[in-house]
Amino acid sequence: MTVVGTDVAQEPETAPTGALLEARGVSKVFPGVRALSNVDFTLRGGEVHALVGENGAGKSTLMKVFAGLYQPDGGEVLQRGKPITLPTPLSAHLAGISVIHQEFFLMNHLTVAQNIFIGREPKLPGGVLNDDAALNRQAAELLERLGVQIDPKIQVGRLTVAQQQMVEIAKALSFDSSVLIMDEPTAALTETEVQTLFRIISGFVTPETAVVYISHRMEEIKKIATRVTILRDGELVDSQPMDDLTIPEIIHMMVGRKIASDVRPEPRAATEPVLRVEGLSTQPLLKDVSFTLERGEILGFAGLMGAGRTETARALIGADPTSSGQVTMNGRPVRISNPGDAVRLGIGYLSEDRKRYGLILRQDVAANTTLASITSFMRFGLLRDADMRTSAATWVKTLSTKTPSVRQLVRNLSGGNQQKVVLAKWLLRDCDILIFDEPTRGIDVGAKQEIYDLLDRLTKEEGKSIIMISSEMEEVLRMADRIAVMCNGRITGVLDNAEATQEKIMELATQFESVDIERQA
Amino acid sequence: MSAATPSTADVSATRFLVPDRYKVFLQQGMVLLVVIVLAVFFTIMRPNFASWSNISSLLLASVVTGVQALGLSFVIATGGIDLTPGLGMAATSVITALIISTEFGNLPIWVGILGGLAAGALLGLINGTLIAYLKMQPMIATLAMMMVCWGAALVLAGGKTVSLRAVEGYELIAIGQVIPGVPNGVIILVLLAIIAGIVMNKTVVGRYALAIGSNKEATRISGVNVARWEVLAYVICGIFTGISGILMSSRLSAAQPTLGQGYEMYAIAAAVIGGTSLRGGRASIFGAVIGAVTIQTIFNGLTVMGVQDQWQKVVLGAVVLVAVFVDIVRRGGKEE
Amino acid sequence: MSAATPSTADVSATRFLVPDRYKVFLQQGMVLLVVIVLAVFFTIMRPNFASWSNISSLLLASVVTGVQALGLSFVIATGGIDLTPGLGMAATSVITALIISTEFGNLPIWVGILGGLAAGALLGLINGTLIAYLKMQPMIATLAMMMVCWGAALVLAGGKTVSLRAVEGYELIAIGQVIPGVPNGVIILVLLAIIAGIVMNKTVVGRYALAIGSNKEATRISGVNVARWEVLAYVICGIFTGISGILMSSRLSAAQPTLGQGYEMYAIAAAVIGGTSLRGGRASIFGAVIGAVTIQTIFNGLTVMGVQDQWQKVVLGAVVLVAVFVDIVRRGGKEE
Amino acid sequence: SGSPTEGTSGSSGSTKIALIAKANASDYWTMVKNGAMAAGTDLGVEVSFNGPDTESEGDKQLNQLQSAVNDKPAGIGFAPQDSAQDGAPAILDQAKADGIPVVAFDTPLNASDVPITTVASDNSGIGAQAAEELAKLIGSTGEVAIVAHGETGTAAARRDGFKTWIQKNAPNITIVDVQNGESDPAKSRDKAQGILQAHPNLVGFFGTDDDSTIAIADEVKSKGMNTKVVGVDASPDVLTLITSGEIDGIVTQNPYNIGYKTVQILVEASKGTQPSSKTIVSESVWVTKDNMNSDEVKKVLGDS
Ligand SMILES: Nc1ncnc2c1ncn2[C@@H]1O[C@H](COP(=O)(O)OP(=O)(O)OP(=O)(O)O)[C@@H](O)[C@H]1O
Ligand SMILES: Nc1ncnc2c1ncn2[C@@H]1O[C@H](COP(=O)(O)OP(=O)(O)OP(=O)(O)O)[C@@H](O)[C@H]1O
Ligand SMILES: [Mg+2]
Ligand SMILES: [Mg+2]
Repeated sequence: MTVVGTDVAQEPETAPTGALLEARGVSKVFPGVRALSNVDFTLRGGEVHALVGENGAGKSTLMKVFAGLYQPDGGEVLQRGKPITLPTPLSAHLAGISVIHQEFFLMNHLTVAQNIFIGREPKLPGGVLNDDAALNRQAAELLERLGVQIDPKIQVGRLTVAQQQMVEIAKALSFDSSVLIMDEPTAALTETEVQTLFRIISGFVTPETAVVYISHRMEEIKKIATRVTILRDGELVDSQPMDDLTIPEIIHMMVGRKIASDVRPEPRAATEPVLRVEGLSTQPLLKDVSFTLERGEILGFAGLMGAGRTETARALIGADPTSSGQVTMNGRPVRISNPGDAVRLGIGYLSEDRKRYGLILRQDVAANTTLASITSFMRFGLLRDADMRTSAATWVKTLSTKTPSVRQLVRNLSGGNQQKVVLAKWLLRDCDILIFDEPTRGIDVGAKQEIYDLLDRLTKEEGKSIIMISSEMEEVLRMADRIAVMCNGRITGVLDNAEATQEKIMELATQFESVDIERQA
Repeated sequence: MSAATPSTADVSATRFLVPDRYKVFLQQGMVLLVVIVLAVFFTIMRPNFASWSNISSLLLASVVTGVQALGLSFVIATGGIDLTPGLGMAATSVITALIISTEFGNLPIWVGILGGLAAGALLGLINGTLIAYLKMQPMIATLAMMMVCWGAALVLAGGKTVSLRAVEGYELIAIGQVIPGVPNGVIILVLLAIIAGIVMNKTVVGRYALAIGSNKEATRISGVNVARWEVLAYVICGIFTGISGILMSSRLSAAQPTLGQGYEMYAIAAAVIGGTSLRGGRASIFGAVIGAVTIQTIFNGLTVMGVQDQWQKVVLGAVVLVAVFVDIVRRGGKEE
Repeated sequence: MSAATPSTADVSATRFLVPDRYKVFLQQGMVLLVVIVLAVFFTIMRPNFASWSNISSLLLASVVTGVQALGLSFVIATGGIDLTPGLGMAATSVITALIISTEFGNLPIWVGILGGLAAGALLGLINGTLIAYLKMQPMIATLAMMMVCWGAALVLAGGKTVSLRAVEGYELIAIGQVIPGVPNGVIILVLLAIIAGIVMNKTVVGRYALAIGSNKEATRISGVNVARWEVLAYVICGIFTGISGILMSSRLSAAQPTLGQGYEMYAIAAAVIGGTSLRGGRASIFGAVIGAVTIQTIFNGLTVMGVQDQWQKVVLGAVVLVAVFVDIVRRGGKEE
Repeated sequence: SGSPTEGTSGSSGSTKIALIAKANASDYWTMVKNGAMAAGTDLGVEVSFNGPDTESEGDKQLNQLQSAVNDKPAGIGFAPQDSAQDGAPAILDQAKADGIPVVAFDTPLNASDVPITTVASDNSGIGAQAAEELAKLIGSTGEVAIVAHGETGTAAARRDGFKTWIQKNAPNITIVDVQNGESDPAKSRDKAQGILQAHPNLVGFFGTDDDSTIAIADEVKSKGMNTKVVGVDASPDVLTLITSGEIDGIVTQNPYNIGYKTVQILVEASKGTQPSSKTIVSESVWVTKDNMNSDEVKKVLGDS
């Protein structure tokens, strides 16, 4: 393909030492997938370098080459002009490269301090015994410097996802690295934490250091990055100073087409409620959550991280025990005590954490797609595998899932395509009520648009009702007919799309923020 | 497409050279090859080895381990483990024996068979309940139940062997020959393997067991009543334990309350040699049978060669290691 | 940032109502309580139970299982399992015995001790290499090695017991009394527990073992040479196996090549009763010792009461179940 | 066991006799126990009988022995497991110090002079006796084999007694294989089968206990061979197979008598009467189809 713009590798080197980190003609092949082909990438001192591309474009793969996790099949990696090899993660650390991976790599049973300094424990005189006092002190200092309030002695498994992400960031910064690579660091963060992160990034960058920043959130990139490199299908499209490109241009290069933004759903007439939830409470978070969902409606759930949206969904489908609450479907009260009940009643839940709650990574696309509807493929008690594969293939086509076949193991798909498999599972089950929890988390702009179209089609044409939980406000405003806003386990308001603005949502989402509720036992 | 380079670095995203759905067959092929090589070797050393009478007794000797390995496959598929097949067999065989023994129950054989199966199912139900509902770790729950079975067998039998010589026809279950030259026990094993294969691969029982073993939470969220299907896997395993008890006591014409200690290890080894992963999510019914036959081929061949018992254990240990290792190498050094 | 709220839904990201660093102590407290209740019960039934001579022999009887459970804690912390302590003990004790026996090596006792420890370390090294480098599943690799040990012990000893009666002073290692009334074996167990506690909690050995058991990938990505530390955990376990062999042969003044079968189960039970999670990432050294003492209290108390061995097994099984269950209930129905 | 009799400690006050056997289960030990209990009833003492579940748990047996000593009964009978052999003397020294008489039964305890006597069969002699009888049955020529029920202890003694007798007295008999059936009837069958397979000309086969003898007989029958089968120890199934001719004969000990005698000697010793000799050999008897119904044999078999 033709490479648009200047070829970065040909550019004269400005710093005498050469680029901080450079990939030249790097290729990486996985069975059936060419993840990177002949990619050049140059990171200079002082940059915040955004790396963008659709799901499966090869961003994470390139970074894993820098992290010493993957060995390239072709090409070389250079540091300050000299070729280097990175056979292990340790060698990357030693080369001054720190990586915050897309997936968390934390030891849940160890404390925050132990996690941050694993492999570099301070020792008591004699060099045999650990100096845990010093360890905790150093960790406390580091977290303090970053403006993060986490007790270094607490077990990481007890932290929220956002806190865990901050621990990852602290750990990466605790190395005296010159290169900091962040693979979608904000996917689990709220606005305030994103601000903290940006402050940390600005403080980190000096002429001798640089950051690689991967994200699907364009506003963030516009705000923080000084340079942007775009990948598509494992190939380099372009690399430019941020100021020379507009977001639509970047998106265009990522997907090769234009994407509309700033749309709002058409106002719709009220219909009969299919689901009514009253006084749903759980120990210890949810308090008296009540709402209704109308047929053919998309009900958005907005709120900050930890507001209780996921917990509402999980309590509703019976995945977690509730302390009180009444659910009515189509006017009849129903009892949902486990997810099986929910599925039977036609409620499907797409978890925000698809790897843990959505997919069977070790099984193939067909098995995952049919998991919730397996009994409909039975004849005389026996399953018909051919039928299962056929209908899975239909959904692969409908959702344009990128997979070589329905027999591909799901773990070999990229994040966005995995999301589509979960979606296919519930669409095949033909649920009337679908709960989408962060349906576009980690999904690129192109795929997002497809999912939006799909949600519209499901409600408008098929009369399905959708609860859409999302942390991206534009997305909620773009899709939801009504928006329920949560804060600290309560619904603080329900807005009609027409009256909703980002400001109003934010106001409701922070309504209880001043009240400091200590929920520790 | 160029060949993939297995990177030793990557673990979470595992990829293989062989499409995954053929892997299990490959493992079985490998094991079958090992059995054949062993058999050829033994035959060269002692031509007697290849006589039909020896092969049929070798197969008969594999039956108990084979049956237990079949049941275990379901539990292992869910990512669990069951240590009760060995001493559970002791307990269920004693129960069967007490029911039919002329000295005690003196009831018809079929009542004893039902009793043994029911006892096995009950054992599995307890195991499954402890694990699926009371959330105990499978290894520790079944370890405890193993001790309970052990004690129970001894208590029930009064510490003595229950003789079944006087129960006419009981020994025919295992050693009779409906097909001349083939002991019934072998035929029963084959039939059970077919049934287990269908249940594992063609019904929701197996499908759910494998799903649970791969990702229990995702399976639950998909509306599957995970606990119930998990219990069922243990119940199936328990029933197979009961069957193994019937076959064992039929073969010996007696039920011995201490006989079975350590047998679970052979059953686990058989399942693993045959390609079932202890991590769950994968199972091979055919492999379990082949695994049991492999173990018995080693024991029998070495006995025929006059090799002493202690060396036989060393050889079996080495064969298990080699089988697992070859499998790992073939998959490109991957853990799973 | 607001405080974390424990959600009952979550499984892998574990949060509890009790601060984590106290949880292990709670489990141990619970077990200690069980031991005390049992002891009071036994004393009421048979005042003899509380005599010092009985208690000291009870403690001496816990030593072998206690030592093995200490070593196992390191392996279990990494999320692995080791089935070789039982028959590995048989093999290493035979090696020690052959070295010092007047009939064979006739070398000084300390040479035999070193030989036993070296044999244990070698066993651990093999186990660890199979698991960490050749990527075998711990259960199957150590199952195979268990059989190898079994055979090796029999082969080495020529199938016979190696008597050490003639080796002067050897029995003092376990049953001598440097502190009057307290057998040396008990003192050795206490010292080993202190050392193991320091290694587990105060050195990187334990820290990395727990990290590996908690999340191996994450530990690796943090730059820790996971395989090497994993091997070390198995080597430590092997050394403790060697120590248990020395203590056992000293106590018996003999090494018996088949003695040890099933002992790994007691060691695993002891570790688990004491609060070590078989899922890895958590270990309790103190708990391992308490677990071993609990098991022996049950056996001893029931023996003193004249209860037959078979019932003792049932009771032990039940106690393990109750201990684990109480622990689970206290944690609010969580699996781990 | 009976209810605990709490009372003054020390041998003089207690009327309790504690027997620690090699195992508490199996037909053989049950017969020993029956004999011991009968003696208890006859002599008016309380007898407790304990032992591990299997015969290869030496340290457990030591724990039981230790408990018995701590309990200070009027007398202790002890049948040492092989692996408990060398650990027991230290514990028995304590019994001696407390003035508790000790009798070894079934198996002698090496390396301790605490037991005042040993009531046992001569296992090596039993092996030799079986060899002699088998030699007679096969005309002192041909191939024979052994399935032993273990590698140590009684199994080894009988196995070696058999071997030694053949080597010394029957030059035309070759022992072609010796395998260990591990006291596991299924494994014993597999071993017997393998041996018969490898040696189709086998004329004689020896099993060192009841399980291995039954296993041999079953395999010989299923192969349709006419190998002569001899063994040791009577159990109901063994007797059935003797009747049906599948087992040609066995050497049996007198377990009932061993149990009875042990208790009897202990009771006498607690009253101050020492036994006449350091070893009391319990007679063993060759049982065949022809003599099994004779009164003499019936008495030994403990048949009522
Ligand atoms: N371990 C693997 N095995 C097989 N294929 C893989 C593996 N890792 C990545 N791939 C494939 O390589 C391609 C690039 O994946 P990569 O994770 O780099 O994408 P990405 O740009 O990070 O996407 P996303 O935005 O969804 O995270 C994808 O098609 C993916 O399916
Ligand atoms: N899996 C979990 N691990 C840790 N904490 C959790 C988990 N689930 C819920 N919580 C806690 O419960 C609270 C509500 O979380 P919930 O996930 O319901 O919020 P949310 O509004 O869906 O936010 P988000 O999904 O963006 O995190 C949070 O404070 C969080 O700490
Ligand atoms: Mg990525
Ligand atoms: Mg959420």
